[in-house]
Amino acid sequence: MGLLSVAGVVAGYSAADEILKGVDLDVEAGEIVAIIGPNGAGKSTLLKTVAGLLRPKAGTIALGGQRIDGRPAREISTLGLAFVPQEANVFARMSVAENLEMGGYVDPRGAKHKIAALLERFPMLAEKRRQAARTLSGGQRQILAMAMALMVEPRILLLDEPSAGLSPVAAEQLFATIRAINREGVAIAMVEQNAHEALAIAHRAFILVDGRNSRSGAGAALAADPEVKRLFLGA
Amino acid sequence: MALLEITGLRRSFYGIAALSGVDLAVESGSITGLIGPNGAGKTTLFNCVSGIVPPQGGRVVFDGADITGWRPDRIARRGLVRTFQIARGFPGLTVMENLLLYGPDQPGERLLPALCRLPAARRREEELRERARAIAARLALDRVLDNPASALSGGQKKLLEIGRALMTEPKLVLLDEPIAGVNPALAEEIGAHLRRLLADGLTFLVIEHHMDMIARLCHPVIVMAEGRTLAQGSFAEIAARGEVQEAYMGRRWAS
Amino acid sequence: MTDYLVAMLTFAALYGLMSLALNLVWGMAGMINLGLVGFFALGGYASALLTHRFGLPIPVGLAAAFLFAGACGVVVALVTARLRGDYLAIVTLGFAEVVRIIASNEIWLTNGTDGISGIPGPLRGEVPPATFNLVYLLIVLAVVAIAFFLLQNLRHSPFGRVLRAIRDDDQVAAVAGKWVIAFKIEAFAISSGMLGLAGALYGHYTSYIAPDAFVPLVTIYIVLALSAGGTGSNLGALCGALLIVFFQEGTRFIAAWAPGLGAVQLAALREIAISATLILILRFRPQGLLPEKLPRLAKR
Amino acid sequence: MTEIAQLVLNGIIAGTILAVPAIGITAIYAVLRFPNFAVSSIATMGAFAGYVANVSFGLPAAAAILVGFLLAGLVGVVSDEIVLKPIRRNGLLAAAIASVALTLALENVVRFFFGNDLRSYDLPIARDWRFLGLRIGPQQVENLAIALIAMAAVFLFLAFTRMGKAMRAVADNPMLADIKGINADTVARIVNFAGMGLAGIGGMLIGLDTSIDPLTGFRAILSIFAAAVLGGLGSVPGAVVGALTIGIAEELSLLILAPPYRSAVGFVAILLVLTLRPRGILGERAY
Repeated sequence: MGLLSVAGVVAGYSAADEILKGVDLDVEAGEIVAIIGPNGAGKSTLLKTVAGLLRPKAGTIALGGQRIDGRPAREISTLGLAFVPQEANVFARMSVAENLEMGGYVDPRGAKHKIAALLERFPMLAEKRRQAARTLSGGQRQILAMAMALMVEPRILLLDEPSAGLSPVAAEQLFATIRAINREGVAIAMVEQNAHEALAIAHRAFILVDGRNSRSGAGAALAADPEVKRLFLGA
Repeated sequence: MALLEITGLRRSFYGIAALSGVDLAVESGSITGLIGPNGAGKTTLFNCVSGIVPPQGGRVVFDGADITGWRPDRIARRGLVRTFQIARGFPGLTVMENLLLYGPDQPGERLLPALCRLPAARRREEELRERARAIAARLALDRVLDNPASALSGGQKKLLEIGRALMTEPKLVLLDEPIAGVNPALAEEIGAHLRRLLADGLTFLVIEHHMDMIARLCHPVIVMAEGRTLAQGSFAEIAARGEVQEAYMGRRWAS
Repeated sequence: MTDYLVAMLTFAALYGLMSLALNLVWGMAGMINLGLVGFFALGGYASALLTHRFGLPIPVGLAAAFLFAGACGVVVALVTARLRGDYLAIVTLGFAEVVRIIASNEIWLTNGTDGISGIPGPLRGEVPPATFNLVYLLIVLAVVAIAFFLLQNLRHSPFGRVLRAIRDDDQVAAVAGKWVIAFKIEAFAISSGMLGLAGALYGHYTSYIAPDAFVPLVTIYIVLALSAGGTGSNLGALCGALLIVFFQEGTRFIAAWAPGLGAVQLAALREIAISATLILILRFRPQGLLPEKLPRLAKR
Repeated sequence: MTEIAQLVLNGIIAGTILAVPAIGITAIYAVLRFPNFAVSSIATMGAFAGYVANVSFGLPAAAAILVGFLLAGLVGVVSDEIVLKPIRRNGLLAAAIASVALTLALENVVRFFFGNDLRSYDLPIARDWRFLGLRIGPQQVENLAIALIAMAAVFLFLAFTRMGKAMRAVADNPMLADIKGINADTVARIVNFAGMGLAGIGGMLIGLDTSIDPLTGFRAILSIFAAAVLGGLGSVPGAVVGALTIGIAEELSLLILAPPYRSAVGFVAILLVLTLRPRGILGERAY
């Protein structure tokens, strides 16, 4: 039994359309899993469904053996699963410190210590702790968004296209941070357009096509597969 | 004389400079790439050139006319049209109406001809409809013409943006990340469309973060950083320059 | 009974004219106008003053009402054209209140809260009242028919398409080469003019206008009519207006099953019923009874 | 000169009172993103609740105001829950329009029970204080103090309490707030309670100065929205600045305009600000 197991999930934004048509996904404790696939395959929808922002119409989602499908996002966020959306993932008009505080809203115990520890870990955030989050650059904002997610000491972090819109330099730094967080034992499931980098750091990867699982396997093996290369790596 | 010539363009928001003196030229018959880190001012540059945000200093000369500070509609009618990074448009209009809307010189858009259904307006409408059908066929949108634009997939919305731009019979198209969030197969297709349109005599200025696309499609490439143009040249030349690597590209593309 | 029906239909037609006007700005161009009654009042006073005080012919009064209210619409639109919907709601609501304050206080011009009485009507006094009412109904119906015909043309014209595009995203409409502000001002001006015309027709019909007739409740009626009929649809606007008048008359019968209530209380109950109906429609059928349809143009 | 000073003093007092409902409406806007016109009749309801507490039960004005706050807050929460919340799903403009209908319905509820007569609070008769040639009534001073206390409470709440920060978080980014475990429904209820409660206080403070009737709130609505728009809808400090500006401008307008035109001053102010500085004096949603 993995840490997160998703089985046969069907979901969509309205009664009529199904974006996910039966998707399986599993993440073991402590690993990095990349989810890649063409546009419209349902990658972001999958993360939103797992995080509880969308209600699955069928299938099961379990976190550490406990069913979480159909429960609202704010409940799921108390169970050790933290979701970082792709856009608008910080409170733009609140200060960096307040953002961290809101990151740990569900469990205010020891928040001061956790904030202090995170500010020590990310000196850039400490420097700007009183500044409004909207004054941060794109890369800094992603770091803040992840730091907010770490406030709940999650077992697993869901990242939706963390490198979208970042310059290659900023993306590189971001992936290094993701790896560092993972080395501390936090499992990571991330959706990425940037398949090169994602496969390079992922232990395993899932490929979604048109709302269904297409391939899965070790990140390096998939990266070397000629068909995957042709489809997703633009080679 | 370049088709688009920008000199010393400046714009700031709430005291923070987004553009601090941009100089840039787009030659007729090119696909010029515009790259740079986030916050370099690329989209602000598009906004200033297309008239959505008035610049606070500098000059924009397009096709021999000084268009600095013009209204966006006037600029569009002169032959400079842009797309948006996140596909925007008219969800409450059909795909066909989206295309027709961009058609220029429609007398039926004036009040009196509209009220009285003048024949001139109807004739023009028929011409535009013909043109819209041709463009839609070219972009594989002909099967969805009567669907509301809100029902299109992400990739189709990107294609519709390009299709609408073509309806204006433009001289220059500013594309803001035309393949962002698009799968590689469709990105390839969009690239092929642009090349064909280039052959038809169009000129493009393209913001893009995908280096593959920039490398294969764009010449020349302009690098922006911190509200200024940093370098210009072929992709290979740009990629070889130390300050560009430092500012933007990182190690992977330097090798 | 016939007299009653004729009167009801006349009011329904006046509401229909206002509802069509609202559909032009709100339904097509997406600009909310919560100050409808202000423009209605401007037209009412303009025509009443010109015909009653200066003895000008009624058609001149009607034309003046259209032009004056339309011109005021241009001014309001000039200020508000760049604003988002919620600000527009506030400004237009305020505009109507200011019109009412002026009408109540500039006694030299409007006779204040006493209002203006003895406004002439076509053939009034020359034919029996029943005939006058019938003739007037026909006049109003003719005006509504012309307005409906022209607005249908507009709705299906490229002009209407631009308005609907502006409703969706005015910045992209500008990039598409449309002078957005000009379109908004034109739509707002025509709509305001139509409201002014409705006000003038109202004054010549009842022969009396006063600030009391121009309360926000009238705006609510019209918004309710259009919401019920179908925002974006001209036919819906007319059907909605008819429904509202029937509904309004229906609520008069509250008195029958609630004896022992005073006049103030009965009036309060009616207004509560009407407000509640609008709320229910916005809640359960926001697209209205006859929703807007998209044109099918792909086939040649 | 003294006349102008007196008008400015009156304007400051009026503006401070105006700031209370303006903060309420701007806070509701910040969280729920639509102008809730129900504020006008809910302010009236607060004034009438205070009236019943004061006249029928003999409570002093300061205690009666608390009753006004609670009733207005309660009506605000319940009416939002039943009427406006479901309509917000159909669009924010639909909710704004529905709130106009709601305010009309609530105004008529007051009219149904109390009729159209003017009513006055039962207040101890006190003589005005004089200093430097200016006059000020003890009741005015009390009103000023109540308004200032209400404002201070709002600021402390937003800046330092967990719920206050959560409220700003929802105003800032509702989707993210949901992910972070902040219950947007709870926040909406609290902001409605507090915001409409403040409107109720405002209605009563306005009534304490003169008298009340079912249109008390409606007559103030232009000034209230003018204050909120002037400061930038959604910005709490902006609402205070806006309210003071409107209060002083309305009083000074008496130098050149007839008294009935006072409420038109707010309208003109809205037009001026929206033309010159569309985001309001302090910019939209500064807090």
